[in-house]
Amino acid sequence: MTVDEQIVTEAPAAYLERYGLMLLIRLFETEMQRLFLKGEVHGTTHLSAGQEAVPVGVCSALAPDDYLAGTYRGHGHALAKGTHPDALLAEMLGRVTGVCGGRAGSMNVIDAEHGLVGCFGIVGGSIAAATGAALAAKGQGRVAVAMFGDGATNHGYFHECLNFAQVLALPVVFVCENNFYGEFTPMLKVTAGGDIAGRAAAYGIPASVVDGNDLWAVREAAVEAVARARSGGGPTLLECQTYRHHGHSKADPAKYRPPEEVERWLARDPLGVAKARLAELGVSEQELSEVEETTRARMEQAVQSALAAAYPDPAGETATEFAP
Amino acid sequence: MTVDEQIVTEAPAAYLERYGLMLLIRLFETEMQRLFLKGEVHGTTHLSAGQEAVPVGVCSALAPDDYLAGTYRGHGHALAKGTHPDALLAEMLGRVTGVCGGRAGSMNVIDAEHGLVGCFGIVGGSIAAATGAALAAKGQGRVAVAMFGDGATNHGYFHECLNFAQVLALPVVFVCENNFYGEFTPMLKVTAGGDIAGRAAAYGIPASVVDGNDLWAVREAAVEAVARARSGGGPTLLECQTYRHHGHSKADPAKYRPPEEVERWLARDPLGVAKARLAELGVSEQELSEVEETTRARMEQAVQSALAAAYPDPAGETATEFAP
Amino acid sequence: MSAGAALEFRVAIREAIVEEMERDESVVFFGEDIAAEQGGVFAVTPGIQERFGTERVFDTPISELAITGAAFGAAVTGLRPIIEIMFGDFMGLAMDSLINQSAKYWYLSREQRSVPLVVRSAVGGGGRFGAIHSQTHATWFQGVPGLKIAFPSSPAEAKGLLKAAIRDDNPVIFLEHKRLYSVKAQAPAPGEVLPLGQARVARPGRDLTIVSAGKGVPDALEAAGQLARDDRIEAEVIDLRTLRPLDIDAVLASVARTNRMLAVEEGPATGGWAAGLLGIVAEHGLHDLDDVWLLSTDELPIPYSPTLEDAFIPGAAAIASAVRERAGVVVGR
Amino acid sequence: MSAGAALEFRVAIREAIVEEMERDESVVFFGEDIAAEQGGVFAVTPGIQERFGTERVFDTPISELAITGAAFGAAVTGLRPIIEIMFGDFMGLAMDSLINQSAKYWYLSREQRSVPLVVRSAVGGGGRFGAIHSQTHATWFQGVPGLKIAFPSSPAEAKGLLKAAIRDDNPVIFLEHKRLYSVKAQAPAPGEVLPLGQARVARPGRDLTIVSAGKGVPDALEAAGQLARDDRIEAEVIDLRTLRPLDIDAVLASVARTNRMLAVEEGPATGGWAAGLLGIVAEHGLHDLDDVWLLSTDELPIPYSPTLEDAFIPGAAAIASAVRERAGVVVGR
Ligand SMILES: Cc1ncc(C[n+]2csc(CCOP(=O)(O)OP(=O)(O)O)c2C)c(N)n1
Ligand SMILES: Cc1ncc(C[n+]2csc(CCOP(=O)(O)OP(=O)(O)O)c2C)c(N)n1
Ligand SMILES: [Mg+2]
Ligand SMILES: [Mg+2]
Repeated sequence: MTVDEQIVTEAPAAYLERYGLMLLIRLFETEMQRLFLKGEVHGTTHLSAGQEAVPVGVCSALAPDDYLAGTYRGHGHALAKGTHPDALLAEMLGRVTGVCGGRAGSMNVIDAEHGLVGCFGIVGGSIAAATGAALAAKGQGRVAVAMFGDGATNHGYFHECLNFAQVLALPVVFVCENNFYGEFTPMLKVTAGGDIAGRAAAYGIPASVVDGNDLWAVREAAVEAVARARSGGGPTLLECQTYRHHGHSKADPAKYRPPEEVERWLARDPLGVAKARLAELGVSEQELSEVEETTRARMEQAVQSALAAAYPDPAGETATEFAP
Repeated sequence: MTVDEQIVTEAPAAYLERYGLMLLIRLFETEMQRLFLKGEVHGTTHLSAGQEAVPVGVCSALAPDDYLAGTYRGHGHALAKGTHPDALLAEMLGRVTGVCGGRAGSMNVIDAEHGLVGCFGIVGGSIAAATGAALAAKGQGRVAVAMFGDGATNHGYFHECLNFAQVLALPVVFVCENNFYGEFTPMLKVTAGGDIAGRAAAYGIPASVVDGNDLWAVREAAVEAVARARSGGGPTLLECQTYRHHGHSKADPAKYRPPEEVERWLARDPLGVAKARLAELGVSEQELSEVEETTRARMEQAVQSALAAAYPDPAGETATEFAP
Repeated sequence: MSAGAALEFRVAIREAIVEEMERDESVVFFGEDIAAEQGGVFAVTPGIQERFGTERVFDTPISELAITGAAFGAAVTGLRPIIEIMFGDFMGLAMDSLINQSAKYWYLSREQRSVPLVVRSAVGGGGRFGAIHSQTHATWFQGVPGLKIAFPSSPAEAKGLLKAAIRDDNPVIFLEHKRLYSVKAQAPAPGEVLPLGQARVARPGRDLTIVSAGKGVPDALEAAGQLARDDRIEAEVIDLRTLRPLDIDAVLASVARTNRMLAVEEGPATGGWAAGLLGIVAEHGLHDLDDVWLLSTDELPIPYSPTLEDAFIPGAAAIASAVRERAGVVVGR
Repeated sequence: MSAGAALEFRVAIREAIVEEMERDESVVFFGEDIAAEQGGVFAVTPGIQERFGTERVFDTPISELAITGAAFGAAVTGLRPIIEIMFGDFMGLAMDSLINQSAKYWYLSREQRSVPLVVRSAVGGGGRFGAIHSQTHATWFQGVPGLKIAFPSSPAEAKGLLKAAIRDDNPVIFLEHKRLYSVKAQAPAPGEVLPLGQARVARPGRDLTIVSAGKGVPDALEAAGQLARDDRIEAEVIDLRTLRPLDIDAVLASVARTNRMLAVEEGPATGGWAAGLLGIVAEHGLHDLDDVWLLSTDELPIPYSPTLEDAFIPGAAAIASAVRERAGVVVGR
């Protein structure tokens, strides 16, 4: 079966489930914002609302034991890879039931059980982590994926790792979530050449520009790239164009973005795009609302359980500097 | 006058002088090797014999107060930019009359008076130094040049600085001396895509592949690139293909290079290429030998004066950690 | 410090940059998102680009190697760059050019050129930013000859030290503790420039010497106040101001009076500046010493969760009780 | 150390790698020019690729960020990488992933995964390599919790410590002093693995304690021999072996016997490990101490010229005279 056939012959139910996952991410981000304002989320946090189709589409192409390295804007990365929303939210709230016991927080989540190598707070760090995971993955029949932003493509990590991965023909997929801003700075202002996918040519790596707000498009590109990686064909770069609905982090009202631009992107909300497509595929209103209801309930349950959990007791912590 | 006209209408005498400079570099490297074996040069040293046309051609396109950042394989870079052979050789021998008083040695020569920002021992360091010098040069009507090897194009410094320079439209020329090896490792083995000039496209930077053993070709490309930089047109990448006659450093017999390859390149020795061309241009045997004689004498004088100089006296050193 | 209106720490930084850019045309300022309307993620530098234009103040790509390397190259060819490496935690990425180019140039060139360069970063924990946005990079660089490291403790100190750093002809690593940004306190006298490499007695006292830097100084002062009030212990507080060069003489002079010294560092004891300071003090002043000790953090990364982070970082209460426990009986009255 | 044939330091390193690669399939080895026929610029690892194949041993591009980052990623997903960052001076380029990824993973992940990783580099001066190929990067990393730092002093120590480092489940920075590579000395007992974090008494003595690591240890031993012979001073020499964790107990135990301590570091006093060691010893053992001091380098980059470099680096003669000058009258007989 070719990649196209795989995508096309898949039952709509699979996409309905993925839509549910996208919605879960959206609801998670909404809760994060609400809880931040309530003082329950600490420090800072980077929301990915608007970008959900990318991690969900990419992870839909992965096996559970494939590896993913995400970023500080990583709630969607973790949820899409299989991290339990309860454990993720508890981590954000600094609770002892968090996936890292509250030690890591929003920017540094690690969930090895679900193949989440980590979320990395250093721009470009995820690229290196996935490149390394691909070294191990090669002998394990697995694939590693790096998620990173447009801003990261100007970083030394990007260049060195793409070259390194191609030279060694590593099973890795480089997924750029191009949301057209790095913090407050427009991508075009700091990205010479203005073309992210085009940079792959420097390394002889195949690349494509993907509609990052279209779950189907992302999945299709990812399935192809993952198949190439798994079969020894080496790395691929996917530039998934998308948009964040919120500012860069909690403190940023994102006033630097032209209102028309924001509106244009809001009109192509990945959830709306997916809903319309599901309808076209014959998924009923009722099927949709059922999934939405389940997802809402799941999120509600995550909030309750995270809020009910205790903070870690410093006196009871048994942390050691070194592994034995 | 266009660049081509400038090149073509220039009197052969100017090229004869440049030939003399190339020969000076060659003789310098020969002396370095001899003196190394005699124990007068310490630690290690990286010879540039075979690559002389690149720095000479490039620096012929620069004004004396333009900036050059070279590498640990930098004797040719320094001499081409105007460093006195006596002061350079004395530095190599660790003598107090060295251009840095013997403190810097072969890999770290600095000669600010002649616009040599420095020779940098970290691969890629010269790229950053020239990019920074270009920031200052912009307001001074000057141009900055970075010299670096093929191996350096896999480094984060290369990527970050080319992007940075293009974004800011800096007056800088990036000159890659592609000698097809980084230490003992063939360039193609570690350079994905296999094409160095081609990497410039990732940044929208104009680039060309240049015959680095042909002084005329290098000069022509450099004149054009320098003119672009000086007139606000931003950076250029020149890939000058050349070959080192010796191993990577003093300890390396370079057995990893196929003999046919070595022979092919030796047959295109840049000195031989230049000599033949000068003859074509009507320069007489006698004119050539005169220049050769003068150059030999100049080098001989450098050796004598460097060997006669004292070593720095640690007790007499007045070094301070900080500038006042 | 003369009297003046209350000055916010972040504004003190901004004023220092603005004043020095006005004073000297060769001062330029660049970094990630520093020129954008917000003026950086801690809103320290809004309005500076508007004032000095895009040639002198500009945003860069996310490229710590290029930023630091370019700053070096510019500094040795006529400019005086101030750069921001947003969080101190990112300084590993910026290290190579600083240690192998900037720090060594003055010496290696046999004084042909100096390297007037300032690298500002936000450092320190307590902000719930987690392990990779809370470190203090001072100790990574403290052993590198040719670098200066300044770590101000108040708005007035920040302004005076940053002005000095910008005027200094050497590369200066400038640490801004993120929990100081919103502190408001007395402004310095107009035009005041503080010396780099000279510690100050932030509070005189006869019973012991508490040495710290950055956020540790206000914490130590608060602790000293508590100790004076509750325990009748008079602690002298020394603000190091720079961690390189270290003003050992000032510390030795204090210890010669008090005979006891506590060094407070927001960082681990092993490889920290505080232990090194104790060592050099012991080398030169052993016979003045009745006791020396450290208050530092666990040998672990900085945790995110509020309960863990609060327990992790030594604040005023921890300093006061460290003094009480180890020296209370001996020096208390 | 049991008897055995003479072993060259570089061969000791090679043997450790080979033996551990044979013992454990998950050990891989990569870096710049390490697999090429020469086996790296110091000819340490020739033949290893031939033996274990190109999947487990390979040359990389000149990409310190990628090498270190990839080693981290591989280490947390099932491999046990040994990487070479050729010269310690280049470790600034490799720092970010080591401190922000490898060092913190065990803690941040709440012990989900450890990071079995070794980073080998050639360090130290005396080879006429100049300021940017002669540094010792230990102090840049010493303050980073989660990293171990090993610094062997002899062929046998190198082999035993490197085997331990490869078996260790934590990231270990491994320093190879370039002036030790050609040293030949007794081989260790077959299969010997030395503990990380445990100093050793390299020479017992009652009059003072000299603490060092790496090349400083043979220098201190030579100095101790001279002092015993010429001055009847019996110095105890402690080989720290690891600079993180620091075996303070071993040093304190020695100092409790000798009451005097000299720490010898090939690096500057400010921000160095030796000063920090003195500080921690002073904190815990002040009342055992009659004297403590440092022998370190000038606060300058390492010079190239032979006359300057020889004067710069503290060798056996400098150690012996440092002891004579400061302690000769007191402890000499
Ligand atoms: C090496 C590094 N430099 C700077 C930062 C600060 N920072 C965090 S996110 C960010 C913008 C990243 O932009 P992009 O890669 O486009 O990702 P996005 O946030 O848009 O998802 C910056 C500069 C960082 N975390 N790491
Ligand atoms: C960052 C860094 N990594 C590694 C080295 C060691 N090294 C010195 S020269 C060299 C090869 C460089 O190759 P290339 O860039 O092609 O320049 P060439 O020596 O061929 O002129 C290497 C790996 C270094 N000096 N700096
Ligand atoms: Mg972005
Ligand atoms: Mg080369």
